[in-house]
Amino acid sequence: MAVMTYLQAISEGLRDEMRRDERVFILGEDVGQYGGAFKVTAGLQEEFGEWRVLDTPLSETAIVGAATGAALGGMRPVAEMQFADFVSCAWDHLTTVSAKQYYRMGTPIPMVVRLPCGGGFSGGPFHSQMYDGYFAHVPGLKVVLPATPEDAKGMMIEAIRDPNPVLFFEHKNLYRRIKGEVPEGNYSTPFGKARVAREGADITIIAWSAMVHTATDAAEQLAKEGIDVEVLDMRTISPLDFDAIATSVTKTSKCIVLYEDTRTGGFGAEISARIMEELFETLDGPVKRVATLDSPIPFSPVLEKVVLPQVEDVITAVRELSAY
Amino acid sequence: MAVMTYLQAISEGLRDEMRRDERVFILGEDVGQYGGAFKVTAGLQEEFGEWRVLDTPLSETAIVGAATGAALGGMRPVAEMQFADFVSCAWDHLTTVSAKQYYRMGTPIPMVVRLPCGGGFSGGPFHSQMYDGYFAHVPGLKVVLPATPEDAKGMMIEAIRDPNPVLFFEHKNLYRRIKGEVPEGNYSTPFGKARVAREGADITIIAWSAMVHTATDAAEQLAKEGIDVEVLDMRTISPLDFDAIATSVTKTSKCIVLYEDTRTGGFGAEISARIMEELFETLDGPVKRVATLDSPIPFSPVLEKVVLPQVEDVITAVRELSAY
Amino acid sequence: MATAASENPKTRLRDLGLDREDAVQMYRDMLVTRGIEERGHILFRQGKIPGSFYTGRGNEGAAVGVSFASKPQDHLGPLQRDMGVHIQRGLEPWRVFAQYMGRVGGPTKGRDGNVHIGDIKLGIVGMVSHLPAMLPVGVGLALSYKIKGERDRCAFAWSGDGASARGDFHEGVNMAAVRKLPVVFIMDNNQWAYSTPGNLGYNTEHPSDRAKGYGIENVVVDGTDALAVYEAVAAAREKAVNGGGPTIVECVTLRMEGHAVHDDASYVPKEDFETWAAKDPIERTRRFLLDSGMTEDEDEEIRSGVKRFLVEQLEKAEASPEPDPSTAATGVYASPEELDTPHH
Amino acid sequence: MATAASENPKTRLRDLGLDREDAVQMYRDMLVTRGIEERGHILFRQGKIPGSFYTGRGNEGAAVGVSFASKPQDHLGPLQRDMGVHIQRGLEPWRVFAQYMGRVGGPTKGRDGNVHIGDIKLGIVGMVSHLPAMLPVGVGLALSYKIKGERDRCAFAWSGDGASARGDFHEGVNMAAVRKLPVVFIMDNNQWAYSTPGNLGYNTEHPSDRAKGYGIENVVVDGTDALAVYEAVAAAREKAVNGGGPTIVECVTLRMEGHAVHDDASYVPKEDFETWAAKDPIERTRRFLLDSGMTEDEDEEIRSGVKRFLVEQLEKAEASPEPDPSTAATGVYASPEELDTPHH
Ligand SMILES: Cc1ncc(C[n+]2csc(CCOP(=O)(O)OP(=O)(O)O)c2C)c(N)n1
Ligand SMILES: Cc1ncc(C[n+]2csc(CCOP(=O)(O)OP(=O)(O)O)c2C)c(N)n1
Ligand SMILES: [Mg+2]
Ligand SMILES: [Mg+2]
Repeated sequence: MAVMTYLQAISEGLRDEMRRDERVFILGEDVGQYGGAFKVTAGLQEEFGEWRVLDTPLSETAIVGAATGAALGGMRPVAEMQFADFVSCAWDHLTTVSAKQYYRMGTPIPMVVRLPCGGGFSGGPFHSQMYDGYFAHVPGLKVVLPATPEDAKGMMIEAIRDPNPVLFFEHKNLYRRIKGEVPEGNYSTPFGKARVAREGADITIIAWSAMVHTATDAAEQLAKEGIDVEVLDMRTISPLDFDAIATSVTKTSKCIVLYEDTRTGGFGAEISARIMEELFETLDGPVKRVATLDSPIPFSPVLEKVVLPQVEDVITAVRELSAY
Repeated sequence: MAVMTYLQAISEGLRDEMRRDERVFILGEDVGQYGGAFKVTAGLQEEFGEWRVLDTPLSETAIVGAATGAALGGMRPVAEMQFADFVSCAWDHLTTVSAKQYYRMGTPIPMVVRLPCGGGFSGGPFHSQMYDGYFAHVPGLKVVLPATPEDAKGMMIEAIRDPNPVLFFEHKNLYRRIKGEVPEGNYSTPFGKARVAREGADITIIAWSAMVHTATDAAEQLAKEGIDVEVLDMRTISPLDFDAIATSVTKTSKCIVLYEDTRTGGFGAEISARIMEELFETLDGPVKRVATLDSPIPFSPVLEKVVLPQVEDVITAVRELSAY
Repeated sequence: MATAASENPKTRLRDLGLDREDAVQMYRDMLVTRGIEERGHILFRQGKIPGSFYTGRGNEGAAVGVSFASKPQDHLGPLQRDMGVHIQRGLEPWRVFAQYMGRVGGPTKGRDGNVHIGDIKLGIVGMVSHLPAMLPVGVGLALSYKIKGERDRCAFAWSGDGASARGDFHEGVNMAAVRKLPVVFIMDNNQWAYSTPGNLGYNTEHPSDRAKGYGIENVVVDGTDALAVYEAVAAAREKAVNGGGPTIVECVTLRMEGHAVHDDASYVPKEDFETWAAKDPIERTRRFLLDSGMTEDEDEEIRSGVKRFLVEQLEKAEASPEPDPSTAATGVYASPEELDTPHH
Repeated sequence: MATAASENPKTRLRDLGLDREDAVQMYRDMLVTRGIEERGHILFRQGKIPGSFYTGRGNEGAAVGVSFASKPQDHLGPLQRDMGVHIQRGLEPWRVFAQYMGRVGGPTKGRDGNVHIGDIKLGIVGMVSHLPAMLPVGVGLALSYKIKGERDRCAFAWSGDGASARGDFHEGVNMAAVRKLPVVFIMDNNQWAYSTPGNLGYNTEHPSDRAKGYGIENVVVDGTDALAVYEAVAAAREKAVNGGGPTIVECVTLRMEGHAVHDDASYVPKEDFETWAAKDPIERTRRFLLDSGMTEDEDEEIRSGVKRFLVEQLEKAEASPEPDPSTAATGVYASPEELDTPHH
């Protein structure tokens, strides 16, 4: 198996699937000759031409609306938002048209929207947001967030093949930082199946996207204190693998939900509420949440660090819960 | 005190505040001569003229963007979305500009967006939605949802005076159905203060907007079975009066969150998660949720009834929790 | 406004490459369209239609005329005044009635209502309420033809005069113009957007003059003249599929009823209704056909045929069951097999 | 493109109602603007600027020229290439440096970064990233003047050539056109939207030709000529405040650096950089001033004065503290008292 970055794995997933299936095409701002703001699509226009790697005007609504139309026309569009934050400009189309068309009209909308997301590098209020909680609240959309290179490739391929609109969250802070082994060839990673990122007996941390790494970093440190943390990488939150949560929480009886989206109303709340409803009796303490504070994401590194969840915040929460 | 409908109370709140403060103006589609799709602004253009009750082009983004600008220019805009559902077309402006401008720039944005919301009359997927859960997840926005005529007027006045963007959810199914006494004159109902809609000792139902009435209807029936339900009308979910929740749940030790927004990821999940975190030890059973099923809202009355929370659903949930 | 090349009925049809049967077919489709909506009104008053009720009275000629210029392989995204498109494309009226009443026989099986009709097998996308959100979708369909190299396939994307003020219109039309996509934009200019008159919605003479900002052409046509509409749209389609880029074809009519059933349209000047009633598209086509040789008897036969047909269709619709409540929240996500069903 | 009425330096200034001091002030503002951004580059390379870094090299003349045509009571919504606007309106450079470095002295106190600068006391709204979201906000400001009956107040709302493809542009410009609001739309046409050239963003000769779709005028002006920009904008402002409705003033320049610091702009033809370097707005203004009587010594004094000034300002910025971490998530909601503070 080749070792590659998270970013390279996404590119490879795209390239492989475009080679395999000529209905797959990419559209977005600066995705062509320039290869995208993060160079995820670099080289693809050379290989597949100007129409299958299409530079659009600065028009998020038209990008998503056209992707929906092209999906209806039998294509397999992959739309790029230059930053996940800009998906707010296509919010209406995704939630109104793409998400509901199958329920209403019976026509599947196989499309992918790529969303470079997340903070940690002074992107400020408009280049740092997670948007997963909003979309996981919309029936008809799938929300997937790989944390590793292997999953990044496999889930990209799965996303393209999925008959529904899939929001593919790629964490910018993983792009070049995270490397790992990636299987050759054209495999796909099924949605709705969590992965045990680290086995442990004492406390479960439920996480996804970059927070999986924050959780495992915390777990390594906590191991030295004798606290054995299990880290569950949800991989997708819509669909949600609640069985995996149940299995882990039944084992550990204590649980923390760690998410990078804004705390209040973020998807961690949903997970906590589900655990409340379905696993109340197995709990030896309240489910705690560690998440981004309820404010925009500030630019200054000093402020940003306070607002986004840090390894230390997780450690503190685990210690508290452990002592409960 | 005069008895009036929920709708009349909103109109009166608008009119009173426009008389008191000439900076207040209304903008939206068909709000002028026509008086708005639901006639909430009927008669106001006659009294205040074409510019203070401004008919706009069909342009939700420009309506909300212009409201933000007018607020910066010292006005007190009240923007109407013809149906709450269409706020998806202004999602970007509300979440990107209106919500974050004060945090970033220190300039308050005193504006109100009126959102005729909710289902129950075969409005179908695009004229029935609640949007409260989405917005309560956005730092910088306030989300308020009166359930009674008295609150409708007082909260409208409060919303106009609030120095922040306030999303004012008016439930269409309350407009003409719900009547009540409304104080004369210019009073305001503070945000972040829940109201005990019905006192009870056994189980707390937390609700807001139209669901308050669903809850009290259920409570009346359950009283006959000897189950004494307390109904808490949150009135606003951002800010959230968690103290009121704590007081009630500490008393009853059992709790149901009832909300009309889509179940998964709706704001009821947040409330359940907060109760988990802060009131875990007072609970004698898991917090249950009764909410709209995870699908678009169907048009057919037969289907819609299944998808939206009904009095019977609440009764069933209370009975179950009561037996826990 | 563009006027028809020839005023002589027979040469006019010939010039358009149509025969009398085509014109009769258009006439019949317009009659069916109006018949459906008139019966809809009755059903609504009978309490058989839940929710609200919208019609396109006055726009039957434009809708049918546009649709007649489409080819079977095309996709169309008609809106709330365009029932004629569905009918012309072959939607059986009973399915419209069933849709109105929320029955399983409707194209959305009771999941959506009223004019929110789509049947991809007929090439129709299925509008959402949010206007004009279907326009960028049409652009995406055109893009799919372009990428696949389908040379004689065209998308038709609608907007009203009012909805053309929305961002979706701008982004969609601009993208199509930049990429010269095979799409024709139809603008239903019925002079009102709910209660809002044109001059509060746009600042040009014609709403389709927005075209000038995209470097594309617009054509303004009398929307009560189905043949003129057909002609303009057929030409725009021809241009579009030959790489000439999109055109906005504006069909000028008057919305002859309220915005929806609850609206008495008292804000529309009475004289306007009178003026436009005199240009009724159906009567206009009828007279054209009489001038080109149809007898009054033939006309009577067509009309009564349509009536009988609609009575049967309505019966069929009323026999269509209510949806099964247990399916209410199912079918939110498609499963992979559904992708392999042969699409339109 | 519109050209200046007179080529003789002195009569040109007189024709514009300006004196030499005004021109010197513009020159100085342009020098300060470029000086700030050049130092920003160095600070970035020194690791003192977190995140990314954007400049407006080549656009200094347009930014300062527009701003010079505004009046103190006006509001402006400049974007990422318009540092000159902030400077011309009186923002002290140290506050820009502090903003770059995320210090409390910056207009956003470290909460936002780089070009996201606003100070309502100077009439500047404070851009968001999402383009061109500030445009409808400018329209709302103009609406507030109109409702209040403020007769000599005008809003200035910006868009790039690329961002004009977005719905916000359409909805905002259309609403302003329909209501003839006192707003001037500035279009920074620097020929690129990130890596995307104009012909993939719009389908007209000039991006401001979008004006034709709104029934308003556009003026295309050489954005390297600050005085020409001033002239066009002053006229547009005059028209706007007198009820003549909005104008789009397009300032044509070339973005002389990459989209942001990480972008080497290798997709821009070298020759273009050479051509436009020869039209450098600062050099152009310098030559104009020399032609109108400024001596080389005076010039030297101005330039070295600006340099010294910026060195001081930078020191002041570096002395500005990091924000207090405990304030990170405070100040999300305004309190009522803040509304009563006298606004701009
Ligand atoms: C985005 C959006 N906002 C508001 C509405 C409510 N609404 C439905 S139809 C309509 C008027 C549309 O006018 P026009 O585009 O001219 O079409 P017409 O109804 O006249 O055919 C309005 C405001 C909507 N459907 N979508
Ligand atoms: C809605 C939105 N989408 C994408 C971006 C990312 N982005 C920042 S600047 C830019 C190019 C803007 O081009 P133009 O409007 O011509 O302004 P310029 O940068 O050339 O001054 C892009 C795509 C953005 N800021 N906002
Ligand atoms: Mg209309
Ligand atoms: Mg540009």
